[in-house]
Parts: sequence; structure tokens; C-alpha cells
Amino acid sequence: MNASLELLLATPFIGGLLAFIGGKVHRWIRNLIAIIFSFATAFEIIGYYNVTIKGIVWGKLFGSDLILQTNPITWLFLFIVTSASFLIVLFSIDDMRKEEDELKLDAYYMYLLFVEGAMVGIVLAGDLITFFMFWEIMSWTSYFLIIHGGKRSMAAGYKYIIMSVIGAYAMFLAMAMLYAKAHSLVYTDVANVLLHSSPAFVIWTIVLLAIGFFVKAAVMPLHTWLPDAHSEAPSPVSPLLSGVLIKMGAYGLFVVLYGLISVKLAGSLMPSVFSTPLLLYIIQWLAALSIVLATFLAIMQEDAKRLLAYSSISQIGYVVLGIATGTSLGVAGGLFHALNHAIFKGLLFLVVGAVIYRTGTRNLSELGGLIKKMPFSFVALLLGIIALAGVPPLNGFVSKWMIYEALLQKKEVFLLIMAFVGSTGAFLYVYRLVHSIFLGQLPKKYENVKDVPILMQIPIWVLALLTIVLGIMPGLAMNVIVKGMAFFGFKPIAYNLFGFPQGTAMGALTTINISAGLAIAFVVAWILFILFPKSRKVSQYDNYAAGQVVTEDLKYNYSYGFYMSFSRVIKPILKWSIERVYNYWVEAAKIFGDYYMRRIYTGNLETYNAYIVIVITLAAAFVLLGGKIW
Amino acid sequence: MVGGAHPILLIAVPLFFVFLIVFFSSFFKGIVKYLPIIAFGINLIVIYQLIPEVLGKGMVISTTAGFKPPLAIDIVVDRLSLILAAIGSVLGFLVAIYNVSYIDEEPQERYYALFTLLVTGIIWMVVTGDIFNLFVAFEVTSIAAFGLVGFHRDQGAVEAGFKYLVMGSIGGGMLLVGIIMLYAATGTLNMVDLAQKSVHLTFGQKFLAYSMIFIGLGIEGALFPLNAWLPDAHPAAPSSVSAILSGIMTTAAIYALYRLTNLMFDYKQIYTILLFFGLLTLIFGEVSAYFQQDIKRMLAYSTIGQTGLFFFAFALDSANGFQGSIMQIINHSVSKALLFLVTGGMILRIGSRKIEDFAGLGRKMKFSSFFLAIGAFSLMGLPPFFGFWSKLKIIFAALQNPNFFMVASVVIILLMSVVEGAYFFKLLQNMYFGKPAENLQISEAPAGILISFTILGLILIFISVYPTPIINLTHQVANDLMSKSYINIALRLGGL
Amino acid sequence: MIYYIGSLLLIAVGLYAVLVKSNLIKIIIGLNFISSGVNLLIISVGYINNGTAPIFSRLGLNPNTMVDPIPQALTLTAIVIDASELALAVAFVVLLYRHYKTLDIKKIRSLKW
Amino acid sequence: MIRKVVYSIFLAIIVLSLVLFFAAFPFGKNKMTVGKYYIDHGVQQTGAANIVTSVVLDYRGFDTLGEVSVLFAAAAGVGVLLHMIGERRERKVKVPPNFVVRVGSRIVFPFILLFGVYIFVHGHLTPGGGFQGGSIIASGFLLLYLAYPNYKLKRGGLAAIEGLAGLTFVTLGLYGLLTPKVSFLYNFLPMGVFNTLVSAGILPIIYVAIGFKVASEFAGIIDDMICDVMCRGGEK
Repeated sequence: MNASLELLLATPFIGGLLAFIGGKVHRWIRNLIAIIFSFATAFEIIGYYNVTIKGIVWGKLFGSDLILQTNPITWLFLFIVTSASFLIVLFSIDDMRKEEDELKLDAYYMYLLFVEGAMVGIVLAGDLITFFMFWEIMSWTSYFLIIHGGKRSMAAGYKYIIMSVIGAYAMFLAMAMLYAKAHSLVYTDVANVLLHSSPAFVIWTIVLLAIGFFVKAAVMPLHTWLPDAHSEAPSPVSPLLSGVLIKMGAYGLFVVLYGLISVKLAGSLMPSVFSTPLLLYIIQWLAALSIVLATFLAIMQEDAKRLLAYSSISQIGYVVLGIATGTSLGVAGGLFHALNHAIFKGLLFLVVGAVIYRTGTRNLSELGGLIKKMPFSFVALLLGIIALAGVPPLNGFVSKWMIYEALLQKKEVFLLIMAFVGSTGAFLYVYRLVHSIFLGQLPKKYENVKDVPILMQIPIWVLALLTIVLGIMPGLAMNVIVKGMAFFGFKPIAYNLFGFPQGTAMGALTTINISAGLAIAFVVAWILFILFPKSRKVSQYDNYAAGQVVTEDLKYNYSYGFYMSFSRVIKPILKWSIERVYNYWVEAAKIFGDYYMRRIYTGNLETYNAYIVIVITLAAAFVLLGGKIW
Repeated sequence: MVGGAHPILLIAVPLFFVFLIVFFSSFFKGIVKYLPIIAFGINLIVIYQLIPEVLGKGMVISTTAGFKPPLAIDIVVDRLSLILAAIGSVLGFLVAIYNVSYIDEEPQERYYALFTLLVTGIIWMVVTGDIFNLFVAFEVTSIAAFGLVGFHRDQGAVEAGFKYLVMGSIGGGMLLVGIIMLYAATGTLNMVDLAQKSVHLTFGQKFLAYSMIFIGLGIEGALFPLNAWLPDAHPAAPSSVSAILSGIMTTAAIYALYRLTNLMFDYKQIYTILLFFGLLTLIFGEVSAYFQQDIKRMLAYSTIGQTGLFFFAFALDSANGFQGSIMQIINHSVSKALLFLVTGGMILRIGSRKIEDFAGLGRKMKFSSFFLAIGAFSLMGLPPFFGFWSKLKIIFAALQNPNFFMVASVVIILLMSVVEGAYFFKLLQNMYFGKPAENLQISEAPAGILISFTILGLILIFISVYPTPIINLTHQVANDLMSKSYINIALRLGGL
Repeated sequence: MIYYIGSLLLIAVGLYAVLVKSNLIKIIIGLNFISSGVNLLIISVGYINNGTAPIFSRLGLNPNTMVDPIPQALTLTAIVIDASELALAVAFVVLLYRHYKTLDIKKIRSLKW
Repeated sequence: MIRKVVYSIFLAIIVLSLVLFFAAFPFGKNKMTVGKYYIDHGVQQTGAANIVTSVVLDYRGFDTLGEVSVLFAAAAGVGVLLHMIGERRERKVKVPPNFVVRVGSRIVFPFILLFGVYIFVHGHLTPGGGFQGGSIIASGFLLLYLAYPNYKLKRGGLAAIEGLAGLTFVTLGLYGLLTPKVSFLYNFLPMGVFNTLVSAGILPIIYVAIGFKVASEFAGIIDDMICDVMCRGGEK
């Protein structure tokens, strides 16, 4: 058992290298290796279901053990990482085929598996050095994935890596401070040390670590890399980033908040608001702001992937909001939402990727009417947006319900309202998505479009199925989450396969009833629709505009400026862009640095010699004034 | 010691080959370019023989002229010198291979002689046990370097060479003044003897002598206000020479500073001042590197930054700091030499040093770009490369006793690492994903260049994935420095 | 003592020339001042009042009045090194003049930043 | 002007501090430790009458090897910098050397050579040595250059001498490792009779080698510099 944790960690890395080498032989060998190894990784984690391994030492560095460990929460994230990576590899095979440069493709699969391996490493890490090491590996490998798509993606990737590095170094600083105190970075040792540290130290540690996690998790105001990176990355990479990679931030936050310190400890260190420690309360507010603002921004996007990217910021806001509540229900909801978001956001990105694969554009105003051409994609997208909007009976509903419930219990009404606003806003932008792509009139150039190849459909269907399964049977996930949270000292919450039984403090939720009711209502509506066809069937192209006949080539679409009126209302709020602030400071720093560099390395030999003489003079003056030679 | 390893061979053999090059240059010119390879190949064998002895006993001393150390000059190889000498020999060997494909400009025989002399001088600086001999080695190194910097004889090379010469000469003069001050105070020149006899000096006297020595070695070692020659000289020199200059020459001067500081000037105040020098060097190096358009100039500024980093770590004056510093030295030497060698090959092919002209090279010169990326990653300190371990160690060492100043310094270091990341990633993504100029027809670098940087890159990969021996070794070195075992072992072995 | 002061002043004059003069030749002369000053300094460190050269050219010389031989040896080495630097510097100046058509160091500033 | 004053003040501070430093070690006072040992034991240990030579070549012979290398580096550096691409032109002078110079130099040259040789051969007995002798010989060649515009040194031969002399030095040093003392530059030859030409073991041999080396290097530098200015073809 012990060796196999290392094996689990090594599998994707070995696979990546082999895929790169295999690509030199033939591209199908490479593809096969990538599929096999990503599947193998996903397969290996089955053995760890509900297994807790306290920690095995895989190395030693500067007197601190390097540790791998696993517990059910770890398993949850392992599941997200490995299965998503496997599906994405499957999706990539066909999607990336249009890339002509084989070397780039070899590198693509290598980095894909490396990212997977790095994320497995992050999740399995039992000490901060291991965690940080794989965190950095994840940063630069995913950077190489992002910049695969041309000039604009390079700028996006650059922003991503710089912000990641800044975040990582904030973590690094916290780590080093902990190391100075604990002389070991194993979670348990660190937790012990934090228990006996001064409040200021603990708060600084959390803040610095949280900066690192927030950059990755794209919590406002550290989110600015995400919209660019997610939208400019290749289609299969976007779901990896959105679905999985930003979850690592949430995982890190969870581990730090509940693995290294506990709510109780945090509560004893600082004042509480709404029975939440102040720091957690601030994190909650940041998350809530992310939810609302990102939702508004998503509504205004013209680009399908950018829309989804902003939606990711908003949804990760729910995850962080849930995790930061500090109650069993809220944290469970947050973790569950992390899983759900991985599923439905992965699904949405893959469907959009499929659309891009066929049409070559992701501009919403250029698309439309694809429902007849790509029906499977349409159904999958529909499931995805229903889950995202948090409508029963799909999975997004359950986790959001848990988060709402947790907020309600704590009587944090403002946050609750913001979460609701985010959810309502989500209706707007997901409707936009489904309407602009699949409904409306079909532009002429897309008449020969058909559904994507089977290899690309499989991942879509698997994810679509999962949204339904987890929506009806949330107990499957709760099983893992609740057991895992017990490991972190939370009191268990009652649950069953179909939700939460009546009589507990949090109220009841039975998904099977809701689903059944919905199904019945749907069937009744359907029957009524069939029985009483009131309306007249009109061809999609049979329309007119202001008395003028619309010809075949002139499409009548509401796709551009969809929510213009709404945008006009909220634009003044969004004028103040955090990105502009960053850019301003970066520019200022550049000008400052350039100025001083030019003043120092002037090219004038006299200046250079003067430096030497000045240094000697300072030394001499130091001695003359206070050195006490005589 | 008959049959054992003689550290003196590290210097004598390459010098022999230098004169052999001169001797052959008039009638057998074809062989000249291969002689440095043989010379440093022998050096590698000597190093290999020295390893078990040095690691076992902690030190190997070789006398000259048959007299015991304070009378005659001795060659002392302890663990720290061994590391530096090994790096020097390996780089010398690899760059000698590199030269065969790289240098086609005349006068070749002089180039090879000067090159061999440069590397010899560097190794000499790190193994000598006599402070005046250190000065001589310093001058051998710098005069060979002056000539090599001007090797291309174009406008930039000559200007850079002259500026370097003026600053280097001032530095040499000041170093000599410092040495003479020590001699006047103690009447001896042997480092161990000096360390013992200089204890009766007051702090002020020592400080003055130290500041003179610091000026000399600081100019060569590129510490902040004294390093203005470096960003001119490194780009102007041929890339092979830049690799040596950046990779090991500045490091050797810094080594000498470490050694002397540790032996004779072990004061808290001095270390505190050095901390500021390290930080300033780091800041100005990295920030300036960000603004460069010329890739070699960028790398040269990056060298300044790295120097600041490991100097800062040294100035922490703790075992962890020393260890981090030496690890960073190893990392910097290997990675920066690798970067210069690779870019040298690329510049040879595309005929430009502008970073924008490197666009699209990732596809044309796959091996070169790959190793460039690896070297850059290691310098940035990204895992799993060796730079990560050393940076980890340095940061941990700096925060050993966290106070406001240390935390601020670490924040600066980390910010500068971000800047470093900024310019290296700019280079890398331009190289890999930038749009190449139309019909860019270039092939991979020539064989000699390819072989040399491939070996160096493999060494870097090896120490990255298996850093344990180096971590252990540097740990021992740090303990040596902390306990000043240099004096004790030298006394035991040398019988002063 | 005056020897110390003299040689140190020589060094200072050399440094001053290097700092202030813009003519390349004068800078080189300044460098030479520095090295001459250092050499004189070394020799003066080794001097003993009423000392003789440390050469046993005839028998009967008293070893106790001989001056310290080490500084003399060091000076010998230093002089050669200075001569080498001087030769290189002059060669550089020749080339600089060829490239820039000037001997003014303030105008030789193509490498900066 | 302010600049100059400021620099002067800086330099004054430096000089002041250094003077105060050296004041602690008064001029003319005996501060020898190792040096005393050399004076007392140098004669019997190295066999050289000139203790400075015994220090330069024996006790600190390794420094001298470095010194030789430095000089060589400078010569090679000058050679690199003033290297000429393409053909050398005949050297042209504006005013041809006059009769006195031509004839005089022809008479003086052998004596200069002889004097130089004398200086370095007697380096272990009298003041002087390889460097001094070598430079004297090189000055003889400078004289030839002045007197005869057509005069040209054979650089190939110079390089061979240079290399051979250097090789001699290093080989003598390396041979010391094979002797029972196992020490670089060990004086393995018999000391000979004190204060005669053939004494002091390897020291005279080394000085002869250094003399040749220095002479050829300085001559090479002279040749490089003169020809760079006067025989450069094409460009100015």
C-alpha cells in the first residue's frame, strides 16, 4: 500500500515523459500512451476510496520530512483531478488533431499529464514543501498548456504565470516563517506550532497562504489572470483550468483553514462576526463579491469561453464562500460544489470546445441555430447550464442549497442575498449561452456542421450523466465528504443517498422527490403540449423586420448586445477595474526601475570609478568615525 | 603523499598546456584547439582523485618548493574549494569542447592560450592558501579576461574591455593595498597563519584592511556599486568566455571573499554590511535585467542578481545561510554557464543578440531551446530543478530568526524572483511560441557546441532530480565554515 | 612615516586622475600612479632602519640588519603585473582610438544601461 | 569643480585612514616573522646568495609562475587586440633613421644582449634576474626596430622560445613532484658552491628560462604595437 501512493504520484509524470518520447515514433502511440496513463491514474485511485493513510515519508529535505498522505477529502479531489484529466485527454485526441506541429502536440500531452501529476502531488502532499513544490510545478506546466494557442494566449499566459508566481511566493514566505518556528513543515507539526503561536503570526500566515490560494482560485481581487487565460487556452485545456486547477486553490484553503488551524483556534485569536472568525468573514465577503461581480461581468461577455471563465470566478466564489463558513454544512456544501463545478463547468467548456471545433469561432454573435446540427451537444449544454444555475434536479442545486442553508443558519443575510443574486444572474448568462449558440437562426456558413466525433462526445456524455446522477443521489458524494470532514474534526451531518433527512437542524431535502415531481410536471406539460397544440408551426426563417422581408442570407439574430439594457445599468459599477489598478502600478514600477537603472549604469567610466572610490571612502569614514582603531 | 592526488596539478597541468599551446602555435597549429580539452580532462581526473581524500580528511594540502606552509606557498583544497575547483574544471572542459566549434576567428592560438589561462587562474584562486598568491591568481584571471573580452575587437568589445581593465586594475591595486596592510600587521602571508596572527588587531584595523580587499574582490565578484563593468564585458566577450566569466569567475572572487571573511573578518558588523551589499546587488541586477533587449546583457545582469542572492545568503552568517549560498553558487554556475553556452550557439546561427530575434527558435533548434528552458527554470528556482532547492534553503535560512529586517529582505528576494520570472518567461515564450521571421532557415548548433551544453544540461538535470549528495556535501561545507575547521585541519595537516 | 604618506598620496593622485581626467592616456597614467604607489608602499613596509639589501654578496654581512626580503619579492611580482596591465591598456587605447576617433572617455559611451 | 573638490575630500579621507592605519606599524621597525627565517636559513636551504631571489624563485616560486603567466597573458592579450587580418605592409617611416642611430645600434645591440644575459644568469647572486634581464634584451630589439625600418622579428621563433621557456619552468616544477619531497618546484639539484655561478640548484635554470620568456614576450609586444600602428594595411 505504501509504495503505491508514490506510484500514483509517479504514474502521470512517467506517462507524460513516455508520451513525449512516443510521439517521436508515431502520434497514435503517443495518444495511446496518454490515454492509458491518464486512465491508469484514474483507475489507481479506486483503491484509496475511503482509505486514510496518515503519511509516508518519501524524502527528506533540510531536516523536514517530505510526506504523502491521503484521506477521503484528498480522495474527493483526486477523483476530480484524475477523472477530469482522463476525460480531457480523450477529448484532446480529436480536438487537438488540427494542430499541425507534431512537436507542439507531443509537448501538449506531456504537459497535460504533468499538470495532472502536479495536482495529484498537491492533493497527496502531507507537508508544505511537497505541497509548494508541486504547486510550482503545476503553475509552470499549466502555463505551457495555456500559451499553446497563438499570440493572444501568450499575453494571457504571461499574466497567468506572473500572478501565479507572485501568489506562490506569498505562500513561500508564509512557509518559511512556519519553518523558522517549527523546523519542519509536516502538516501536523505546523498545526502544533500554530496552536501555540501569537495571533499576529497566525493571521499573517493565513493571509499570506490565502493570497497564494486566491490567485489560483481566482477570488477577487486576484482574479485578473483567469478570464484571459481560460478563454485563450486551447479548448481542452479550459475545462482543466476551470474545472480542476482552480479547485486546487480551494483545496489549499481548506487544508490551511481546517488542517493547519481550526475554526476554534481562529475564533480564539480574533473577534467573531456572525459567529465566524473575522478573517473567515472577510474571506466570505471576498467570495461573495466574486460571485456577484463576476456574474455581472459574465452577463456582458460576447465570447463564449470568456463568459464561462467569468462564470468560473463566480462559481468558485460559492466554493470559497462555503468553505469559509466554518460550519459542517457550509464546508460540505463548498466541497460538494467544488466537485459539481468541476463536472458542469467541465461539461460546458467541452461543449463549447466542441462547437468551436466545428465552427471555428467562439464569438456568440456569430453563432446560432445549431440545435438541429448538433443536437447532442445541445442536450449536454442544456444539462450543464441547468446544473450551473442551481436548478433542481441537477447537482448544482444540492450544493448551492447546502451553502444557502449554512448561511441562513448563521443569519448572514447580506451574503445570502449576494449568493442569490449570483445565482439569478447565472440564469441570464447561461440563457445567453444556450440561445446564442443553439437557438435562433442558423448562419449560412454553418449548414454543413454536424456533431463532433465520438471520442469527443464520450467525455461530454460522462459528465452530463454525472450531473444527473449527483443531482439525484448527492449521497454518493456526501459519503466521501462527510467521512473526510470527520477527519478534519467536523461533526458529521446526517445525510442519505437522496439528500438530507427531515428532522435535522438544517431542514430536509430529498432530491428524489423533487426529481420525481419535476419529471411528472414535465411529462404532464408534454402531454398537454401534444394534446392541445394551440400554436401554428412557423419555419425558423419565416420572419420579417419592419415591414421588410428578410432574405435568406440576412439573419435575424438577437445575439449581439444581448443584455445591453442591463449592461447600461451596471456599467458604472464595473468601470472601476482592478486590472487597471494593477497595470498602473506595474507600469509605474517599470518606469521607476528603468529610470534608476539608467542613472546607475550610465556608461560613463568616471561614474563607475566614483562608485569604487565612494565605497572605499565610506569604509574609511566608518573607521575614522567609529571604528576605534586607536 | 606519494601516489596520492596532488592539488597542485590542478594548476600546473593547465599551465603546462598553455605553454604547449604557445610552443605549438608556430609550427603545428592544428593541434592547438584540442590541447585545452586534454588539459582540463586531466584536471577532471585529478579532481576525481581528490574527491575521496578531501571528503575523508576534510582537506588536502600540497606544498611548494619543499617547505612547510608559512614559509612557502601551499595549495589547500578543502570541501568548499573542491566544489569550486570541480565546477571550474568541468566548465573548463566543456567550454573547451565548445570552443572547437565556436571559435573561428583569428588569432586562435592566443585565444586558446588565454582561455586556458583564464580557467586556470580561476581554479588557482579557489585552491590557493596564500593571500598574495591569491592576488597573483586574481591578476592572472583578470588579465586573461581583459584580453578575452576584447577578443572580437569591435567597438563594443574594446570599450567594454577597456572599462573592465580600468576598474579591474583599480581593484587589483586596492586588493594589494589590503594584502600589504595585513602583511604589515602580521608579517606573514599564509591565510591560516594570518588568521592566527591577526587576532590581536583591532576591529577598526581589520575593517580597513577588509574594505580594501573587499573592493578588489568585489569588483571582480560583481557586487553592486562595483559591478558596472560586468554588463558591458559579458556580452562583449565570446559566448564561451561569457560562460566562464559568468559561471565561475565572479563566483571565484566571491569565494575568496567568503574564505577571507570567514577566516579573518568574522564580525557581526561586517556581515551586516555585507547583507546590504547582497540585497542591493540583487535588486539592481534583477531590475536592470528586466529592461534589456540584448539577451547576453540580460543574462549578465541576471548574473549580478544571482550573485547578490548568494552573497546575501552568505552574509546571513549561519550554517543554513552558508549552505544555501553554496547551493546557489552551484546552481548559478551550472545554469548560467548553460544559458550562455546555449545562447552562444543560437547567436551563432541567427547572427543577432536581440531577444525578439529569438522568436520561433524553439522549433528550429530543439535541443538548444530545451536546455535554455531548463537552465532558465533552474535559475528562476522552479521545482523540480536544483534552483528550487537552493532558493528554498536560502529563504529558510534568512527567516531562521525572523525579525522585521529579515522578513523585508525575504520579501525583496521573492519580488526579485518574480522579476526574474518575468524576463525569463518573456524570453521563453518568445522563443517557443513567438512568430519566427519569414523563411528562417537555421539548423541546430554545431556538434561541439551541442555536445558541451548537452552534457552540462544533463548534469543540471541529474543534480536536480537527485540533489541529496550535494545537499549533504554543502551541509558539511557549511559546518566547516561555521567551525572554521579550515584553520584546525590545516594546522593538523600542514604542521605550520 | 613620510614614505607611507608619500606612497599613499601617490595612490590618491592616481585615483584622482582616474576619476577626473577624461583623456584615456591620462587615465592609464593614473593607473600607473596607483600601482607605483602600491609598490612603494610594499617596499616601505619591509624597510628596517639602517638596513642593507638581503644579499649575501660577500661574507661578513650581518643578517640582522638586512631588510625584509618578502616585500621586495612581492614588489617584483607586482611590477611585472603592472607592466602587463599597462601594455594591455595601451593596446586597448590604440583600438579605442581607431573605433571612436577620440581619446575622450566621456565620448566613449556606446555601452550603457 | 565641486566634483573635483568632493573627490579630493573623499581621497583625503581614504589617505587619512590608511595613514593612521600604517602609523600603528611604524616605518623602519623590524616586523619580520617569516622574512627573518628566510634571511637566517635561506642561504643553506636554497643556496642563493640573493635572498630576494631565493624568495622569488624558491619559497614563493609559485607566485613567480603566476607572474610569468600574467605577463604571458598580457602579451597574448596585446596580440589578440592588435591582431592584424590580412597582409602586413612594409613598415614606412616619415624620417629615415640617421646614420648614427643605425651604426650605433649595431654596435650597442650585442652588448645589450650580453648585459641582459648577464643580469639573468646572475640573478641568484646579485640584484637582478629573469625579468630585468629579459626586459633589457627586449629593449635591444626595440632599438633595432628604431634603427631599421625593415627590421622584423620572426614571430614563429619567438613563440617557440616563449613556449619552450614556459614549459621548462613548469616541467622543472612538476619534476619536484617526483622527488622524495613530493613538492612542486622543489629544488632538487645540488646546491653547488655558495656564491658561484653554478649554485643554488634549479634557480639559475628557472631564471634563464624566465629571461628568455620575458625577452621574447616583450619583444612580441613591441612588435605588435609598432606594426599595429605602422604596418596596418588598408584601413588607417
